[in-house]
Amino acid sequence: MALLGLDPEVVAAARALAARAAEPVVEIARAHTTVAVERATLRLAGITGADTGHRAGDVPWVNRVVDTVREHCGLEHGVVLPAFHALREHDLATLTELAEATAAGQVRYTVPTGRDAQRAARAGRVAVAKGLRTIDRNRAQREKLVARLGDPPRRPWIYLIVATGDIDEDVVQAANAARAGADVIAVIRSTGQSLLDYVPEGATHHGFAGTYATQENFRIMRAAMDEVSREVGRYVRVTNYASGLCMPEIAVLGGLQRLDMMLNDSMYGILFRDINPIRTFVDQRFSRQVHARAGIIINTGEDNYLTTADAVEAAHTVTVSQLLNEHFAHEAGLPDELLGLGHAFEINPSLPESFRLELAHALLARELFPDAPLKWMPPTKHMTGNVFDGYLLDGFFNLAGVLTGQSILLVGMMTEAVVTPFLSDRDLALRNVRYVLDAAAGLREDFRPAPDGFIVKRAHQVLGEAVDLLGRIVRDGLLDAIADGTFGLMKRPPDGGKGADGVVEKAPGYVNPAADLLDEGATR
Amino acid sequence: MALLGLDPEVVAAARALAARAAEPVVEIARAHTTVAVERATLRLAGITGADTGHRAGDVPWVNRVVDTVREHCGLEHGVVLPAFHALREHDLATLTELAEATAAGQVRYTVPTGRDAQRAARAGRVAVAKGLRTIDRNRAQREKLVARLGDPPRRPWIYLIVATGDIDEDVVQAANAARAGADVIAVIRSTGQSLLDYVPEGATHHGFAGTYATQENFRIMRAAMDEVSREVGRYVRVTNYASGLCMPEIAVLGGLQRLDMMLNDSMYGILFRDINPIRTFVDQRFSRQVHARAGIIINTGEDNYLTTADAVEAAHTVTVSQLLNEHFAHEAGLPDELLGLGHAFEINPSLPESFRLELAHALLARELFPDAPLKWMPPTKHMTGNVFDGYLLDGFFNLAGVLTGQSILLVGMMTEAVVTPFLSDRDLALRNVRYVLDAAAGLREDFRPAPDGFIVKRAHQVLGEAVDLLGRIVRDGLLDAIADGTFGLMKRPPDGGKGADGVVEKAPGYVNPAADLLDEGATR
Amino acid sequence: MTNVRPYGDTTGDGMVQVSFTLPVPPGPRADGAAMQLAAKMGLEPAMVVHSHGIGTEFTFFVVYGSARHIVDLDEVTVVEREYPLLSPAEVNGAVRKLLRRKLVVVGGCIGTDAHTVGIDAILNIKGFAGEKGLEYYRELRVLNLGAQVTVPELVKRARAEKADAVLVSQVVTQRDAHILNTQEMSAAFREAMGERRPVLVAGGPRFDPLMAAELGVDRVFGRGTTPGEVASYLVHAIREGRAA
Amino acid sequence: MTNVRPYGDTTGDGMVQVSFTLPVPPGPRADGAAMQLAAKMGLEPAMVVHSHGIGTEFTFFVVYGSARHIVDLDEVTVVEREYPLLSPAEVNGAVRKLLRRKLVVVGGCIGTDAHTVGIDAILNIKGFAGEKGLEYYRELRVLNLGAQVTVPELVKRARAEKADAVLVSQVVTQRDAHILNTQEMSAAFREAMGERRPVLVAGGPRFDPLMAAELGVDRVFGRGTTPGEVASYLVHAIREGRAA
Ligand code: B12
Ligand code: B12
Ligand SMILES: Cc1ncc(COP(=O)(O)O)c(C=O)c1O
Ligand SMILES: Cc1ncc(COP(=O)(O)O)c(C=O)c1O
Repeated sequence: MALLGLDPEVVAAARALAARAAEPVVEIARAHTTVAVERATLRLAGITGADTGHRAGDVPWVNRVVDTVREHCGLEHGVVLPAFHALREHDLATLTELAEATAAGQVRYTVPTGRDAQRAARAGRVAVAKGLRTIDRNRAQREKLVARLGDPPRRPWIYLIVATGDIDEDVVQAANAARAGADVIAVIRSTGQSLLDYVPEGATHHGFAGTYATQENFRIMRAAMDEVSREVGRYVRVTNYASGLCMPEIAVLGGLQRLDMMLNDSMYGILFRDINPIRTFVDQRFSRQVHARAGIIINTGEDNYLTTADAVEAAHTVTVSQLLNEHFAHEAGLPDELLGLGHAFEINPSLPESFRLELAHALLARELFPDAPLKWMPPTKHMTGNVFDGYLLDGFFNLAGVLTGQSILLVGMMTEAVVTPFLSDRDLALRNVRYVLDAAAGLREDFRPAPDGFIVKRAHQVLGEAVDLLGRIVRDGLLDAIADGTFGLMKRPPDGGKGADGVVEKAPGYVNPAADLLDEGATR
Repeated sequence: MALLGLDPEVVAAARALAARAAEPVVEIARAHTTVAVERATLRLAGITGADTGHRAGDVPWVNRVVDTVREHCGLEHGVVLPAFHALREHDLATLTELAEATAAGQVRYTVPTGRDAQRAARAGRVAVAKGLRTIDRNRAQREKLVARLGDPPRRPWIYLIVATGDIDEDVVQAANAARAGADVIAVIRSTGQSLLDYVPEGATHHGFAGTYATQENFRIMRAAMDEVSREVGRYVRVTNYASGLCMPEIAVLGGLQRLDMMLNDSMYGILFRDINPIRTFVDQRFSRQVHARAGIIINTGEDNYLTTADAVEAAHTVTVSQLLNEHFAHEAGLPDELLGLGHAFEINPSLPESFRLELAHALLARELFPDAPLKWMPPTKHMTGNVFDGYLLDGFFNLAGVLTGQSILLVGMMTEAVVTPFLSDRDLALRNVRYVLDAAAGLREDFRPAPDGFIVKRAHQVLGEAVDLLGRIVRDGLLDAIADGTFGLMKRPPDGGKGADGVVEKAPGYVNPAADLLDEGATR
Repeated sequence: MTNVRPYGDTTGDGMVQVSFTLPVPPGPRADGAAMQLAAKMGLEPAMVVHSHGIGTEFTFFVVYGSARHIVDLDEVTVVEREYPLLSPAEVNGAVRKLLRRKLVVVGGCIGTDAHTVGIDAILNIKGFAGEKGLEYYRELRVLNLGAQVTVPELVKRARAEKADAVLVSQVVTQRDAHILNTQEMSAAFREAMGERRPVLVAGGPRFDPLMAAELGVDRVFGRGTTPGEVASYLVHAIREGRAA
Repeated sequence: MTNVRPYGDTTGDGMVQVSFTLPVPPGPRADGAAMQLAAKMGLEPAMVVHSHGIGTEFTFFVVYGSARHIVDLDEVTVVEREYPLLSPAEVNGAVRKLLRRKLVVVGGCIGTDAHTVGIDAILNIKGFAGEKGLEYYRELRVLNLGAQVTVPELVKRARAEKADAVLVSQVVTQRDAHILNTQEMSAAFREAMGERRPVLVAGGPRFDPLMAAELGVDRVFGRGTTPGEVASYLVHAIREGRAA
């Protein structure tokens, strides 16, 4: 039931503006590839493992190959042509052998032409298709498990973070959290990982404020949660971050290890990790195509804006970003059901009527995106060391989630301002959620914002400001808007940021069977 | 705005039934006096102080006099006639001298007749009227202070408890509480006091789980809060208990020391202190007449039922008791504005929809008694040592208070299940209240229980059950209902309980100038 | 593992949360005072993660820190239940066998304590946590004297009823009321009846079961006690003649 | 009064609240373990007022108790502000007089820390708690390098810009990241520039100002720092040649 009385024409206008604002960026994304996209493609084609003999530490084989290809013949044509051409030329059985030979300096990459090119492309497609079929199987397997074990009994789904830095401790905490009622387990990443231009290998035990995202860690957590799922009689979802310089690769690894959701935002890396905007938009598009294929729900990062900008002043930037994220996602093939658009309860709690302002913002998101599994993020910025204040605020966050029908509730921790969560913080936080969800289960039926009242007016105002801002973005260009500090007050020029040198303009003969298979929805 | 759509006829029927149920008890109350009523009368006439030389500890002079009068000539005619007759006979200047002489065994009390009786009655009336004029002056003084300093800026008023057992520590805590936002300060009484058949004297420092209610303690607290009132720029109200075996006397002392509210229930003493029902009803009527004169808001004790009975099963007993308390109060001259009828947030928080059930009950009370300053009591029974759970529950209690427009909010403490409140508990509790009252200030405008929805149905059901129960009480008699455990599951037969021997049936020539002056509203 | 430390998010990290108020005006000096207290409590490192003034003379603190102490589980002293938990039928059977008459239980809240819900939960049929109270047991004769029973009254009734066991409840703890009242009670029974005194049981949410000796009673029950535990204990106590 | 104890509701009652988790299954034994820990922390008497299992292997506790320790206020060590708080105009005046050129400040978050809000609050015009940030001071030249600055990069920029002061922020503390990163930074400056190194300042919510020596920096600022305090300190540090 619509409570805000949003004008469908204004909503449609907002969407149209978002599409126009995004269009030039989509063009750029189509016209470029990146080292990460190419590595992701090779991962789909089956490369795994790392060069453990390297003096700078382990270097994944994909990085070895892609870097060498780039050095030898550039990436304008994609990595698949040179790589599969070399495979055949050197008569090697697997891409891993090719990588080893590459490391040993035995391979000289070239861009094949004519029949060689066709052959390489075909071989590449076969290999990549195999990877995609694994992803397809995982998707089917998820559906089967959900059918067998069941989805969480109610909305919102309870989303909990583990962040010990050690995958083994993470498993302990995740299992306890799931038993205590968590529906989604997120393993937070170590602080440094997003700026690494490679994905670490193996099980890891020494992250800072989070655990490294690796294929093996994904596998360990998914396996553990499969076991717990059976124990608790509902399918426990696992999530991680397809974000940072390796966004596309992590998307692939998530698909290969049956992750169920991934954080994936079109602008987060630009704004909060100072990653080059073009790099991000290219990577983002590819990763979302993979997510679409894998049936992975993406979680966007609008909540972050409200940690650097003010949640009231910048409320409309959240709406604008949601509309952009929606457009980029649709364009990459993601349906509404996989759009976990983000928003957050970050208004200064000492502001009069702060709770009603939160309700207005949360309801606006709900009514703008009725079919999207919105992800509702808890207070962080205004959490302090006063854990009692914080516990209460989290309770009201939970209540706002129930009253406005949010889909995925990231559980707030009373120690937000202090430490990454303790085992007991998580347990107490779940008790908080349970109390609110049980005690006020049907309260939504009694929540009827007064027509033309405070809440309705505020929601209309935010939507109006969002439309205005979208108009300006259409006029000046999204890249300029980002450069101007429109989002989260972070100013990021299009040519700045990390990973810019990993962007490559596609040549006319560019081949990427992964992109093709994803575009076509083909399995061979 | 009425949200529940209560049927005015059902409401009127409920009130009529309550009046019929109460009537026989009012008759009994009119036909009897008690030692406490007589002592209260003498206190109005000016007796203060205690016999400190007695071997059983300090005995207030009023007790000495009343006990001796009773011994010598009975109390059927009231204490005033014998006492003032003796005063004149012995040519004593003050009642205190009379008391001293009594203690020394020098006075022999008799019931005067004829002119002697008239003279004694007149002298008594003059003395008692003087006391009542002090009460009148206090009332005027309160009104002046409120006019000058102002009432609390908003509803609900914040009601905070201090309970150190030591009046000096109480003052420290009360002052801090008032500075932090408390509008009403309640000094909780020592556990034993309600069963003492005398009011202790002087400043006290050794109560258990509360501080003795004494005239001097009242004075100290009121003076301290007058000072704090000036400091914080609003009139801080002070409250205590007109309850227990000395209910009428404490009502007088409260009036004499300008207390602003008093706990005063028609059945609490019967049920929870096992005080004789007749004693309680007689004492209650007199004390309420005094409160009416003093402009003191009474607080009734329905919340207590829900600590021994289940808050859902027994919800209608709260409504019934509120209707009875209302009737008794009206009958004693208290207008709606002084009726702080009690109710509480005591539903088991693990019950599904517990919060909505609370809303239904709270809204029912609000709509049944639209002009009464309802007193909304926090969770106590289901508070545990888990102070985090408790802090959250208190937050939802506060929210229910805002959403249903309660008038006086007794602030819940996270340590409810642990200790009488710490300084920091009170401070944290006030932060909780402030957050909720600020953040959801106008949320009431958006709270519209669905017509025929869960909340509305529940409220109608409780009212219906209340009407049924009132019907049964009219049929069987209120005293029988109390004997049957109708309220709070406590079974109290009319002839049982403490203080029964303090009840005296009035003789035809009974004289009590206090009762007369109160009935007449006269000042001389 | 017999040695453990508090667990925050890693085995052995020792993390604990502490809050308290000091009678010191807020400011860096107050925070320093809180750090000193944390150190004395063995928290090292400790962080004062929050402080705010309560009025001008007090400061409230929240501190997180790593407790250096090690808990030796072998050294943990608990009152182990040294008797089996019996069903009502078993209790009745045992009483019949042992006494050949009903076992008489007298209970109440002593002193000025009027919190009857706890003792009622143990005695009344309604019971607690799904278990019926002692009144439900056919072979027990239960007398619940209710609230604010004086010690002399209690002794008198116990004697008159020939009580096998006396159960007292104490809920109010301010100024150690529960301890003083219970000690007064046990002393009175010793004085009045010496070795022939009934089994004495004290209960209430703030009692530590380890306190029996200090209180002069045979057994102490704390928060969350169920009637079945108490009934089973009574059978045991009667059987053993009388527990330590 | 130089000796104080925690205040619950009476002077000297020592009352504190503690919560923690032990890796012990719930039950009386766990409660006993919690009591043991409370005793070791100096809580006497203590009450385990709540416990519940987290899964089957852990138990969470809430404990209240009276801390036996006495806080000696004379022994409290705090970093006293040994310099006056200056207004922006005074800071500008002092810098002009002292240096006859702008004072150069280079700041950033080092390591993998990307929490810039804190350093921005100190440096950016917008400021914090109503005070403008250092960029607002006419006589300060501020270079905010933003997040995730590596130590070599920081040293290079500081040298290139002839920085008088280097301000680093550290917010993430898990596994002592903030301590290790700051130590690495100060060591690098000492190595690269010896005595001619700039004034080194570290800040972040979980730093204790007493840690300066341990971290190898001149000054440490904790939670709630305002830009004015930092500007005033910089004047002081420059004036004194260089602080300890
Ligand atoms: C209900 C209640 C009341 C009711 C009591 C009604 C009644 N007829 O019992 C009313 C409203 C009358 C009341 C009044 C007061 N109360 Co009161 N009350 C409570 C409350 C909310 C719940 C207690 C309860 O019923 N618990 C449920 C029962 C089942 O649990 P239990 O008592 O722990 O019993 C279990 C075990 O302990 C054990 N057990 C208990 N007794 C026994 C005995 C035996 C023999 C055995 C084997 C086992 C056993 O078995 C039981 C089942 O597991 C508590 C707060 C809280 N949430 O705990 C405050 C509380 C106990 N009350 C308190 C106070 C101070 C008062 C007053 C003194 C306040 C005042 N000054 O006016 C008054 C006066 C009471 C008096 N003279 O004693 C304080 C005590 C503080 C302290 N630690 O000293 C508390 C903790 C609230 C607070 N934080 O201030 N109260
Ligand atoms: C905002 C925020 C973010 C934003 C940061 C945006 C940005 N550009 O800064 C975003 C969303 C990006 C973010 C991300 C993460 N965050 Co973060 N984040 C916070 C949050 C909510 C608020 C911090 C803040 O802005 N405080 C406001 C400022 C003004 O206060 P301040 O930093 O204390 O600064 C003051 C003083 O300390 C001092 N000061 C600070 N620095 C300096 C420097 C100098 C020289 C001086 C003089 C003074 C000074 O002056 C300032 C003004 O008084 C905190 C939780 C909280 N409520 O504290 C978590 C928190 C800091 N984040 C945390 C974590 C773990 C992360 C992640 C690592 C999670 C993950 N794995 O994905 C990521 C990655 C970040 C990374 N690589 O570092 C943890 C750190 C845990 C720990 N103690 O180790 C916290 C505590 C949350 C938690 N409990 O888990 N985060
Ligand atoms: C969309 C999104 N991606 C990524 C991250 C954090 O990840 P990292 O710093 O590891 O990239 C966040 C923050 O929580 C986020 O919201
Ligand atoms: C109406 C009323 N009177 C009195 C009391 C308590 O007082 P006492 O036990 O001192 O009579 C209460 C309990 O809070 C109460 O609700």
